[in-house]
Amino acid sequence: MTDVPVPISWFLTLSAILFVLGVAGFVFRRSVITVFMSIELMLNAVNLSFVTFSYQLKQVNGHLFAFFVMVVAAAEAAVGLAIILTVFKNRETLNIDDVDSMKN
Amino acid sequence: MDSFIVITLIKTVVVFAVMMSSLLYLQWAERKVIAHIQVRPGPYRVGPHGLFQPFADVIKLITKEDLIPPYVNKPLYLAAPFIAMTMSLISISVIPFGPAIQVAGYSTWMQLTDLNIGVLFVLAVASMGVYGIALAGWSSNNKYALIGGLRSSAQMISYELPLSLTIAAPLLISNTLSLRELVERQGGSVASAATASILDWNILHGPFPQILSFLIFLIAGFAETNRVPFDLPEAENELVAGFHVEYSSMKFASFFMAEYANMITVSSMATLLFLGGWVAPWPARYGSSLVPAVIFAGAGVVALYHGMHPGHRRDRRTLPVFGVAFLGIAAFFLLPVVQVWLLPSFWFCAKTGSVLFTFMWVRGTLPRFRYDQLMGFTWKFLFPVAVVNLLLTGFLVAWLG
Amino acid sequence: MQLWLIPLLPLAGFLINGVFGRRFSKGLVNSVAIGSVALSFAWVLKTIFALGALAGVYREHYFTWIRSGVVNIGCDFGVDRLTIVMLLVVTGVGALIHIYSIGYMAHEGGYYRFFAFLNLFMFFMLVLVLASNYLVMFVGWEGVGLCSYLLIGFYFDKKFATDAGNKAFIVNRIGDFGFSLAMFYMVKNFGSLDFATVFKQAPGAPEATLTVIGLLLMLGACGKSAQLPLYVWLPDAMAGPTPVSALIHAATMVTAGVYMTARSWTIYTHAPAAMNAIAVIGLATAFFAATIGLAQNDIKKVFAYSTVSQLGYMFLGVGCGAFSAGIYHLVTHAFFKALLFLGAGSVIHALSGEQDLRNMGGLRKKIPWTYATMVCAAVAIAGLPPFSGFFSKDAILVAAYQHAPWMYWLGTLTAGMTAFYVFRAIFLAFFGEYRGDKHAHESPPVMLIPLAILALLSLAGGFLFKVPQFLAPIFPALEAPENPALVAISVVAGVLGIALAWLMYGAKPALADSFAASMNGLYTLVYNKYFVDEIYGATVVDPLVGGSRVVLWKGVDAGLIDGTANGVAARARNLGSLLRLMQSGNIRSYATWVLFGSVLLIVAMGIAGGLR
Amino acid sequence: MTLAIFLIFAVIAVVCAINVVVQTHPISSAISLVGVMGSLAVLYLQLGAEFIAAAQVIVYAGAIMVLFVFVIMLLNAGAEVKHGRSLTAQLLGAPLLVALLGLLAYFVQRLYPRGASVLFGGFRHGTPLDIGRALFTTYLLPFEATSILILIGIVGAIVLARKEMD
Repeated sequence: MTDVPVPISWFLTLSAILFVLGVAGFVFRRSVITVFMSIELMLNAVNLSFVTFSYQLKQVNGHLFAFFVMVVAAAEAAVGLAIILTVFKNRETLNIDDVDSMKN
Repeated sequence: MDSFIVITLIKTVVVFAVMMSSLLYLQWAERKVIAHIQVRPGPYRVGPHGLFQPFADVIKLITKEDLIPPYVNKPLYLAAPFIAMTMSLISISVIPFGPAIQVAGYSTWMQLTDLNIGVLFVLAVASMGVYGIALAGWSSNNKYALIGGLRSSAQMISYELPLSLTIAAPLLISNTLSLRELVERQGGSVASAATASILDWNILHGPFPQILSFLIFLIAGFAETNRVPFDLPEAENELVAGFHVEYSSMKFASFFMAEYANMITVSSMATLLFLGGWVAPWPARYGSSLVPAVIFAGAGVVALYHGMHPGHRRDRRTLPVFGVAFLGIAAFFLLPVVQVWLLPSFWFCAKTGSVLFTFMWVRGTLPRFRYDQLMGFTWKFLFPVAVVNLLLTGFLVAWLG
Repeated sequence: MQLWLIPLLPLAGFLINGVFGRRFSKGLVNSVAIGSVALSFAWVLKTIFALGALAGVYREHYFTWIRSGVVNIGCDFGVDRLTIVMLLVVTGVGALIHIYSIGYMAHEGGYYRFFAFLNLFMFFMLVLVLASNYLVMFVGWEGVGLCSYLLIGFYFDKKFATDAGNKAFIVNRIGDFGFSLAMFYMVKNFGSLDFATVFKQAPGAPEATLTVIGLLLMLGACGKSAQLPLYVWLPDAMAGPTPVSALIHAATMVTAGVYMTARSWTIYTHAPAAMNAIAVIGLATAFFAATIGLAQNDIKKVFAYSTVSQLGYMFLGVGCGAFSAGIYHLVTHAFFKALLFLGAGSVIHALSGEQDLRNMGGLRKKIPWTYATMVCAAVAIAGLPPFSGFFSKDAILVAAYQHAPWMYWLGTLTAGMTAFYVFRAIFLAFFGEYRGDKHAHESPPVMLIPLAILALLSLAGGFLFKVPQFLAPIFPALEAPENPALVAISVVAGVLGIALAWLMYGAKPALADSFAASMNGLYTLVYNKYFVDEIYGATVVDPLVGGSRVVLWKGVDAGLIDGTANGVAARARNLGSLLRLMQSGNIRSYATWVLFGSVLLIVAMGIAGGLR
Repeated sequence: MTLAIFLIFAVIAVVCAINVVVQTHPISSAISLVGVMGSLAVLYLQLGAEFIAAAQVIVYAGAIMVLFVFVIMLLNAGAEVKHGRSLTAQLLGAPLLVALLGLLAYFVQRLYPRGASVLFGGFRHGTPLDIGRALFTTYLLPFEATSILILIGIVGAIVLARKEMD
């Protein structure tokens, strides 16, 4: 059985779709945690395009960028979740529309 | 190409069968070992020396009523045990049991597949195993289960760090991520087969023997597999058990099968990382190839002797059978044809088995940790020690290696 | 020879007392303040002896202050004979008054503050005197103004005191304005403010220019030396402590105008018009103030108007070209007027704050020393020979006669009035029977000793210090033939004044009241100082204040400036309230806006990238 | 083969991603997101990014998402409540999303003609060796910077989440 190649544009399109879905999650969801996960989804989509470019350009740099994105995502997740915990502790809500004022 | 697929399928079936049966009998073996530690015969009724006990258990568990509590999150409740099970079984697919062998003219490895990131793969799968526990605890819609799930998953996450760090140290020495190459660097390669000895194993290999690393790995492994002394989920009486308190029958059992599978994984990882995989303790020309035959022969002789003087009535029939079987196996091990591919797997199984025996031994010996002690132990002791060990290793490798 | 040491010693005193004085004991404050002044006095003497027979100008250059374009102004001091006279007066009288202040201020609050300001004043006054160019002089000029403001308002918890301080400061501003204009004009014409340069070029300059400069300088002098029409601040300045009145508002600061005019004699000699103006103003001031002095009941007010009047004399002298005579009178006046004030202070101190002559009387026996010293001062100012006032005043009058006879006659009349009001004060205070209710007690020796010294000086100063001869090398000689007749007339005028005073206030006091009653209108007019303050208030102050309030504040400030600022802010706020609709605080809408922006960005990039 | 695997896992990824968005319960979204990450890891392998694939599973699926699940369990977050309005999001959201997707797809199609294509094994330099070499030579500074960043993240998280010491 011969191996059928996949156009690079498909990978990028997939990445675009995932990204847009992430944005949709961000825009339309009300649960803070879901919104946060949508951000992670966007990051993943970007990573995919990074790796794809890396493949196309036959360079390893894209991988490194993806790696850094992961690291940053890890730190961001730690801090973000801590913030979510604090917000929940203070306001007893996870609805993002209720968290619309600086003051408590 | 087609032969590749066929061989892979065969290997898969074989490995799966071996895995499952070893899972079954690991339970039996554990009960026996603990029984003997506590000076009692242990399973004895079902079959000779309770050899058929595992099947009885399986039948019992399958035929028990499988009840699903109300108000559980059904899909996750059902998915959790299988996630745990799958994640524990997958990692066996990258573990090499022996070198390349010739079967009917086809050359293949005694390994399902070799990834050049095998170690990372195992780590990844192990880390995915957390989901089974967390989801089980959460989806049971029961606060004890929830808290237990939190406890266990936190424990697994925490102990993953020292585990990874201690894995990194021997990798620095062996300078590869592929499990097979890992073993070859420890003397498993064809070239060094003649001279390979215990000194080539990472646990004793220079420039920095990884004994400390090995111990930390074992301890973290205990915690990763929720084993004694870190088996908080089993603490029915003080903590109302753990994440699986709402599970019953086969689902309940699958968690334990996952646990034992993880045990096997950890043991084989320890074997591969530190104990030189299938490499014999000393070169074959000094008679290391005779060791299995001797062992089995000895076992056979002992069995026959006890058959002559039986402690129980049934032993008069069974023990001679065992003795003959053992002697047959000993003779089998002496055949040069089979030695090529049987010896390595023997050594591998022997090492893994000894590590597993350590698991049981510890279980029979040590009491249980308190939770805060458990967490403090990893964060305040294991983690720093592992970091220091890693730094030392890296420094020495860069300096001397 | 370290001229800078002279002013810097008082400055050091000021700094020490000003910073640490609050924690110092009174003794320490005294030693610091008086020590610094005494030291600088000593240094002045040393300098004088070191300079020996000083014919020209000795100058010291310290550093270049301003260099811009043609203007190159250095901070440098200079000493010539005129300076020496001023230095002696300032430091000597200053030291005496410092000592006197120990006793006078003993029971006052803000002790260290008083002495610190006094030292600061000494510093600025010495800078003014030592300055060798107009700008440094102006520094001292402004500085003494500041100190005078600070010291007039020394009792800052009393409204009239602070008002008086503000009045002095504001009125002086007018004069300083003239001074600065004069300096600009000098820079414009001479390209320098240095005395030497200016005076070297002055003869060659067109007379109009010199006249303008002279008049402007005169305006400054009028402000500082309380001449018409800017004299109004000086009487009110008596709100300050009496030593301040003596030192600043009688002896030293107010004479700065005279000093400056004399210093600029080169300019004036080439601008006769300006000189005439000075002479007229001086004479007018002298006469005018004397008339007011006739009817004052506050002892310090009397001497204040007397000061104005005497300053007018000095201006008359300077204006008549008798610069040396002006300076001569300056010196003697410093002696006897300081003495008068200090004596008045002693009286006030004795009566613990009483200043109204009508509540005094018969103090001759209660405070004999004060009485004696004040009589000395009185005879000196009355111009009786052979006391100091006689010499200087007659020198001026003679010069005035040279200039214009009518000036002489008016001056003589003024001299008579001077004698009258001074002795009126003496008789009211020390003769007759005591009309007050307070217990009178003699002042402590620390106050009496300066009084005694000043008394000696005012008696003998005339023939002790031959100022005109000393200053002869500097100023152009004024050929004034000795004219015994003129001298005799002026002396007679003084005697008449004294006699009249004795008649009206010593012998039969009732006469004064009937006299005042008979010419009621005139008396009221004089008593109320010709309503000058009221006139100024009506003509200058009120329009200014009103105009400021209506036009500048309401109109320009509130309307224009604030209007503009607030208008801008309001526009911004309106715009912001539009944009605020986006800032709903709702994270999802923010995200939507970000999305919007990114879509725009992608489109833009696509277009830029040429993707159609 | 490559195409088949790509299609399978692409479909899985998209479906899981849609699930992330539409699921009302956070934990379902989390699990779906794990699915997305897993399938993306497979695609990374296809693209020859072995290390990144492993890191994806270990870091993202194994650590970050576990953290999410952890927090969800900790807060015992239920299905999200529907109240709360964002008119902007309601009105502009959908069309903007469609526009964004359309634009991206359009540009991708324009920029990448059929010629360029992915074949498994077409790129073999994604091994840990290459990554490590680049990481510790070319990208050393960013690497150290990220380590500092993580340290700061740890401290920040602890400070934020610790219970008030009073």
